[in-house]
Amino acid sequence: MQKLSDRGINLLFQSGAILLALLFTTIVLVLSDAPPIEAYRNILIGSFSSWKQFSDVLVAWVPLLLATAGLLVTFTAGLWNIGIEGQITLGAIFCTGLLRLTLGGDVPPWMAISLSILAGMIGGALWAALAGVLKTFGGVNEIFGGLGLNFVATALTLWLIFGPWKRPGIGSMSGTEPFPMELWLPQIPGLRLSVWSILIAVIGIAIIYLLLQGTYFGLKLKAVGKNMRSAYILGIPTTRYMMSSFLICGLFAGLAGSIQVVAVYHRLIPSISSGYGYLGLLVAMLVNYQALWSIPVSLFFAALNIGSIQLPIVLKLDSALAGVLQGSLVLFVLIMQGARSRFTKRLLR
Amino acid sequence: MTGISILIGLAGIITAAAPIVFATIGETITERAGVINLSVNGTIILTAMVGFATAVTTGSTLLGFLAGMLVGGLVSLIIAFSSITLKQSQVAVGFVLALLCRDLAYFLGNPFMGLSGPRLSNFHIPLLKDIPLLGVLFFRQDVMTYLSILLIFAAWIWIFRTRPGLMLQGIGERPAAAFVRGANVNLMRYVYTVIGGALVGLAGPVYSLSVKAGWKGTISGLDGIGWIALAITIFGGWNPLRAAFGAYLFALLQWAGLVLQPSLPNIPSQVLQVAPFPLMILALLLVNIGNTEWIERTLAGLPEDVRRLIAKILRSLRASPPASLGVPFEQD
Amino acid sequence: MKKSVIWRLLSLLLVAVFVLAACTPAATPPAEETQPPAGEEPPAAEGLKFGMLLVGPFNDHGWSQAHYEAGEYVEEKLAGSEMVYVDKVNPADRPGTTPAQLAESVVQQGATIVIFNSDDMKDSALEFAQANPTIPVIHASGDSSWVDGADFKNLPNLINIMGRMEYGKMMAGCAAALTTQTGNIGYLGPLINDETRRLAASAYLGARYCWENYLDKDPADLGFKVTWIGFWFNIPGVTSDPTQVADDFFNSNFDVVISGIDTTEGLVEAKKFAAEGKAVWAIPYDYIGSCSEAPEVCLGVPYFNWGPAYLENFKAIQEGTWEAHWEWNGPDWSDINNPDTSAIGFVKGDALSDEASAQLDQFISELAGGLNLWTGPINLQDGTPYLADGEVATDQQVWYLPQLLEGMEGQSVPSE
Amino acid sequence: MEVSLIGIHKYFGAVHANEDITLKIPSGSIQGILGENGAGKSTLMKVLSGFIQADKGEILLNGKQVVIESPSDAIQHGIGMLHQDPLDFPPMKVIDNFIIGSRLPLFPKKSVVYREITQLQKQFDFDLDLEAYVESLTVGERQQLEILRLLWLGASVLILDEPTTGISAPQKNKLFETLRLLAGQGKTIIFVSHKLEDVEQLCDRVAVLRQGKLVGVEVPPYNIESLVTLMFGKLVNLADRQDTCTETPILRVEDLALESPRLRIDHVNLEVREGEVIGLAGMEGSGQLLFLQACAGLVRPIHGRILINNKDLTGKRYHVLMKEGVTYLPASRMEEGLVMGLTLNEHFALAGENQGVFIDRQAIQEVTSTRIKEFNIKGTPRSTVESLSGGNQQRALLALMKNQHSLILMEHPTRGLDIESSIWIWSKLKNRCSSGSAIIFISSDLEEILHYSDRILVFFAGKVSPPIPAEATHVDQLGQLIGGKGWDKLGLPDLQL
Repeated sequence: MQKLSDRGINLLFQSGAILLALLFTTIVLVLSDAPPIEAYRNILIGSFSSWKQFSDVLVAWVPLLLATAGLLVTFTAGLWNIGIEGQITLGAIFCTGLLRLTLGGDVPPWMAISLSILAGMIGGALWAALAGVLKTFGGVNEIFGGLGLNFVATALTLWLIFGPWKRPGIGSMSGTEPFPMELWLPQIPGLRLSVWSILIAVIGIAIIYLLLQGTYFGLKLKAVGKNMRSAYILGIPTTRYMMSSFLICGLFAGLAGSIQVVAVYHRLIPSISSGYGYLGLLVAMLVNYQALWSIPVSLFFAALNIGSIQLPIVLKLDSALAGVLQGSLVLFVLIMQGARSRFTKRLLR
Repeated sequence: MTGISILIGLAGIITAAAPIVFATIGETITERAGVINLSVNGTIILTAMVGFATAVTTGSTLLGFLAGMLVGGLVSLIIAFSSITLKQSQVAVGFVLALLCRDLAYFLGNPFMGLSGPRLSNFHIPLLKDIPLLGVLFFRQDVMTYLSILLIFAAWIWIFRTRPGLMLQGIGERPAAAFVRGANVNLMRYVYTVIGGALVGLAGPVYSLSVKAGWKGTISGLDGIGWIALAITIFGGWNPLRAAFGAYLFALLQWAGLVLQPSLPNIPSQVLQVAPFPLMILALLLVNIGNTEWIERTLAGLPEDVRRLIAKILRSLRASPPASLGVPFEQD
Repeated sequence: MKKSVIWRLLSLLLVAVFVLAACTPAATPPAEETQPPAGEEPPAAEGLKFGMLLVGPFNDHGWSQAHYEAGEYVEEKLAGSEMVYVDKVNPADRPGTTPAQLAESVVQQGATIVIFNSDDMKDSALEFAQANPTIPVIHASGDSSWVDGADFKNLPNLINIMGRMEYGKMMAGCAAALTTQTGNIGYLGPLINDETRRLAASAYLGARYCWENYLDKDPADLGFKVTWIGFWFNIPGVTSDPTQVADDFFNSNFDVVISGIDTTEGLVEAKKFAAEGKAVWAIPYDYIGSCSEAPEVCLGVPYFNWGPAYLENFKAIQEGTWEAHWEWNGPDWSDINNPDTSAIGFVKGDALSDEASAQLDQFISELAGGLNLWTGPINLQDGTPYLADGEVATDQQVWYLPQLLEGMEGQSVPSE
Repeated sequence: MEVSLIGIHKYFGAVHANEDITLKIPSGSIQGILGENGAGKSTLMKVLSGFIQADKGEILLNGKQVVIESPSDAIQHGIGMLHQDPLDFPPMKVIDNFIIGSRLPLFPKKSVVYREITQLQKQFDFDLDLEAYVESLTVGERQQLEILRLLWLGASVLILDEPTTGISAPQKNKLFETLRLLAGQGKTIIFVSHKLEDVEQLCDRVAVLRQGKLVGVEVPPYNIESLVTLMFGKLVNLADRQDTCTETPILRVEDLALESPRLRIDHVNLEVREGEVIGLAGMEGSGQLLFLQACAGLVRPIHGRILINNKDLTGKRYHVLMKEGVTYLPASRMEEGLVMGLTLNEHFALAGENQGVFIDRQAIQEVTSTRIKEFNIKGTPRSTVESLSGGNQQRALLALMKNQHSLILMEHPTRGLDIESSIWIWSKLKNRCSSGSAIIFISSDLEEILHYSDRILVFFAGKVSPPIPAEATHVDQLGQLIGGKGWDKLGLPDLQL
């Protein structure tokens, strides 16, 4: 009985959080003289009304899920890897770099693509390793080290696009010269979606799920995240584990960046990371660091991003609304979590 | 460049850094009380919009600044409530707010895009403005810049020279000891979080009504400044003077980047613009590395004199955060 | 374990809430049923829906707003026409989307023509045009449909439209030269590429001409400095701050700033300096209404007027006479500010003196009379001769200008 | 001031921490409060000092009922409390510690504070440097600081919670002298302790608490046996000494030198044999922890060698030493021993040997269940460690030790445990010794050290005594050495050199 009512209370608070987030967003909409129901309806239509649109949601979902998957590892190790944006960017840079090398050579396309994805993963991991070294050997908080590295990564992208990798004749925000079709991850005809990238995402999250749930590595990482000193005394090489978590997250971030290059933009563009790193942090927080739940939640977030495009088209509204909804959802879930534990504590007394 | 134009350029740095000064001092005060407000980036964008919108609607810059402080205070109140009362992670809540406030600003700020609004004009302080060098540098600025300079010293005096300021240090350092000495720790944390948040909230209107006058939505050139301000707070070692130095150094590097552009034709401008970040990381590295275990171990293996010398250097660089930063206080 | 049950229920609830929201106005049938899928022949409607993809906010008082208002112009002039637009079409503001994908969205809303308004959308415009051969695609800026261009892509349904802003910039340069008291003009540049180089160079040519011919001064005494911020607008920590750049110009003896970027910092800062009693001026860019933020220091604005070109193309499309071509439209020299005929224009600002105004008019009429400032001798910044004495630049030579010109200060080429 | 507590009740969840306690403390006297850990002493004192509020009951000062809602209320009423771990601000200056919480104006005049404190110092013959940073003071000095501060704020009732832990014998004498002086001036002193000798030496009256209840009040001359019976409900006897020492050396420390920011130790030599127990005595911060951590590889020596099983492991890290059979059991269980949020199952999985890639949950469950039984832990394999009581946490920590350890390093193995738990734990440890393990442990309880060690190292301000056989010494000598007296009689290593 106790358990059941516990769940009931939990459910009550969680649905309360969602309702509050909806209420908040609705108020924001009303404040700007917009019809709330219409707005929500259009977001839904924009993401789920046709297979084509849903495939666009999936295109956005893949890198978001990969970023989230990586972040679950660093979160487990108690690290706030805010530098993931830069890690995605470096992944894209390395991926682009390798693809450029294969241009005009005799490398078969499948090999070029695989190699470039691998290179991207390495690039992401290297950038994460930098944040990791700063954290574990330099004592620099990963939030600040990561933020700084994000800026450096952005600058690096711009420099490459306007400098060494500029398109013949011009240098512009549109990025580097697009790669020929052979170097794209094969797409489903008529859609921008690639079965391969879906496969990569699903395998990726499955690996993370297994890693965190079933292995000694995952358990040790959890111990490091919860209490580094105790973990060390229990015999876990904490430095190595923290570095590993950075590296794994970097691999996944780099993978997300590679997907952005080989499956979405087919070139390096200035904001290649598309904010997926920050959004992934929100998803990871919302799912309370449980790998499997990040699948539907990241899908929902991707749908909000894609569906909100309808807002300017149909209702002349700014699509920043999607961000408002995403942010308020996480905020209210956090607040309600706190409210719930306060509430149950009071009940106990 | 002539001497006078360098001087004027430097004066411009003091203006350009003013909003960052407000934000870092605000954050320093909040963190001194043991609370991290990670929402700075979103708060600055939101308050820049709100401040501008208010000023445009009412025609009063003063109201614009007050509106910014109000919104900044409200945002930090959410952080205070969820972290102090509800015991949720400050970092998580702050980060969410950083994103939420930014999008909220873009969504709600649409009607005010590109409007021509009031702007704070410079106010030359009579007599003082004619002091050679200093006059140009310090006394031909606008009111908010003067306030930003005053705030640096006021914050420093408050934290290090007044009784409540010492208590503030205590609250962030060892809340239990502060409690025994009569402090209502959680109330004080609320107060300082909101005061700090209001100061951060002032940074927004200082941009939109003075330094980067106007509101242009996503192209206002504000996204990112809050993260920079946060990094400067850490760089400043929770000391207003050092934090202000960081803010000025940052603005100086930005300025140097564009002044040097013609003389360094082979260095892309992005590289110069990004220079402050590696520098900041380096600075963070220097202040923190003395606290790491491997340095202690390595030092132990070195000959006596070398060891003492390095240890001394590292100690002089070290800046330790308030011991209870981010740790909730529970009175049993 | 307990947690996951909660989350399962929670997500169910989420879905329920959204389905509810979706179903509430059940009277409206889902949108896609009424719309033809992309690629198919649109139904014969008397009106015409055109899609517009704007790189920036539609109300940015700059480049994007100029396009947006051109769309409104078409709506007004072409009976039954309707614009469907998406603004902020850039990966930073719309993560995870490509302009091609957004173009599909506007087509889904019924648009039968799509306008891509930025150079940055080049690849997407090509991709979209290729994938949707029955939809006419207009790409504002770019050279893909220029048969004699360096980057010709032979696509039957894609055209590029660009205004000959070189003239606008020359007028801006001239107004600046006629006004400057210090003889130093600052040019606030975005990033360095062919387009931005030729525009900055045109401004310089205009300035030098008026300086030399109307003021009888030595071109060597004219200072013209370009400072690039590194992007079309300010991104903290990545680009230089245009506010700082403008301030720096005004502080170091430059009294006129010509803007080449999307935002109006040059003007805004001039207003501030003027309020302190300094004699400074600024010239914004892109949008006819740009002076409104600070008319008292505005010498005028060279602007794009996209409306007539759009209108003409739409009409041709409706009549079925439209085919691929390349447009680089100059001003209507009989009236450069005629909203129905002139592709670019220059409106004078309140701050332009009567004398300068008269001289500027004279300059404009000289241009109208055939004066071509892109005539040799012109040397590149490093001294290499570009145009021999009397040699007139071809369109290609202007379009693909490799460096700034001799006499201009500032970076020419992004480093390799 | 006369303090009366009437019918005090305090609950923590289901625990009845104070049950109907009524106690009257006359003005100008030193009242002892005696009891085992967990008897409810601290709770009662926290109620009196405003740290927490009683659920029921009244507090009377000089016969007038008062409501004390916070520590600052308490000090307003003249009640000040000295906490076991002085609640001060280590990174700040002594003078600032006085100013914080005072009623001085916004901009305090430091000269005034100086004058007043200096005067007060003279009265008690204290000598604190007001410009020094608190972190550079000894625990005794920090107590002095707190006493001065409370008196300066006008306290007329002083509560001292276990003040003799971690201070030297002379410091203790000095403290007692001060307390008697204060009582003589009419102040009321409440002295909380679980040490019989302290109470016996100092207090005018003693109230004994057991399991939340006041079980008796005694006056001098005290009958120690009856006090012990009151405290524990029965007489407790320690187990007999066991000698498990062999001749095979495990650890050899040669001419070791260690350094921390505040301390330096030189020329430590020690050889530990299988089955041997070495006790490290000294007041907190005298270098014993540094030494223990160096033996564990947690701190790198600046000179000398550490050999384990005849292997030179100088400068190697803890994890390397662990492989050689060294284990380290820290004092703060939840901070550096166990992982909050993880279950016992997960702990045993982490500590277990033969780990593959995937966790075999079944096998782990079995191991955990066995260990839970073996170590008498009150909890299930799925219990999180923070849900266990302190004693059970300590047992769990011991249960996590692998079987074939040759060297066990421990900080305060029985701190915070009741006598019976301590005895049980030591019997387990002694079993390990008979199977060949050696133990080095730190304790502030001299009786524990004397009773269980074979040899003892005494630390005083970085000085280290040669190993003293436990039979050859006694509490008094150890107490003196800890306080820095009698070292000349030992023949110190640096004198030998």
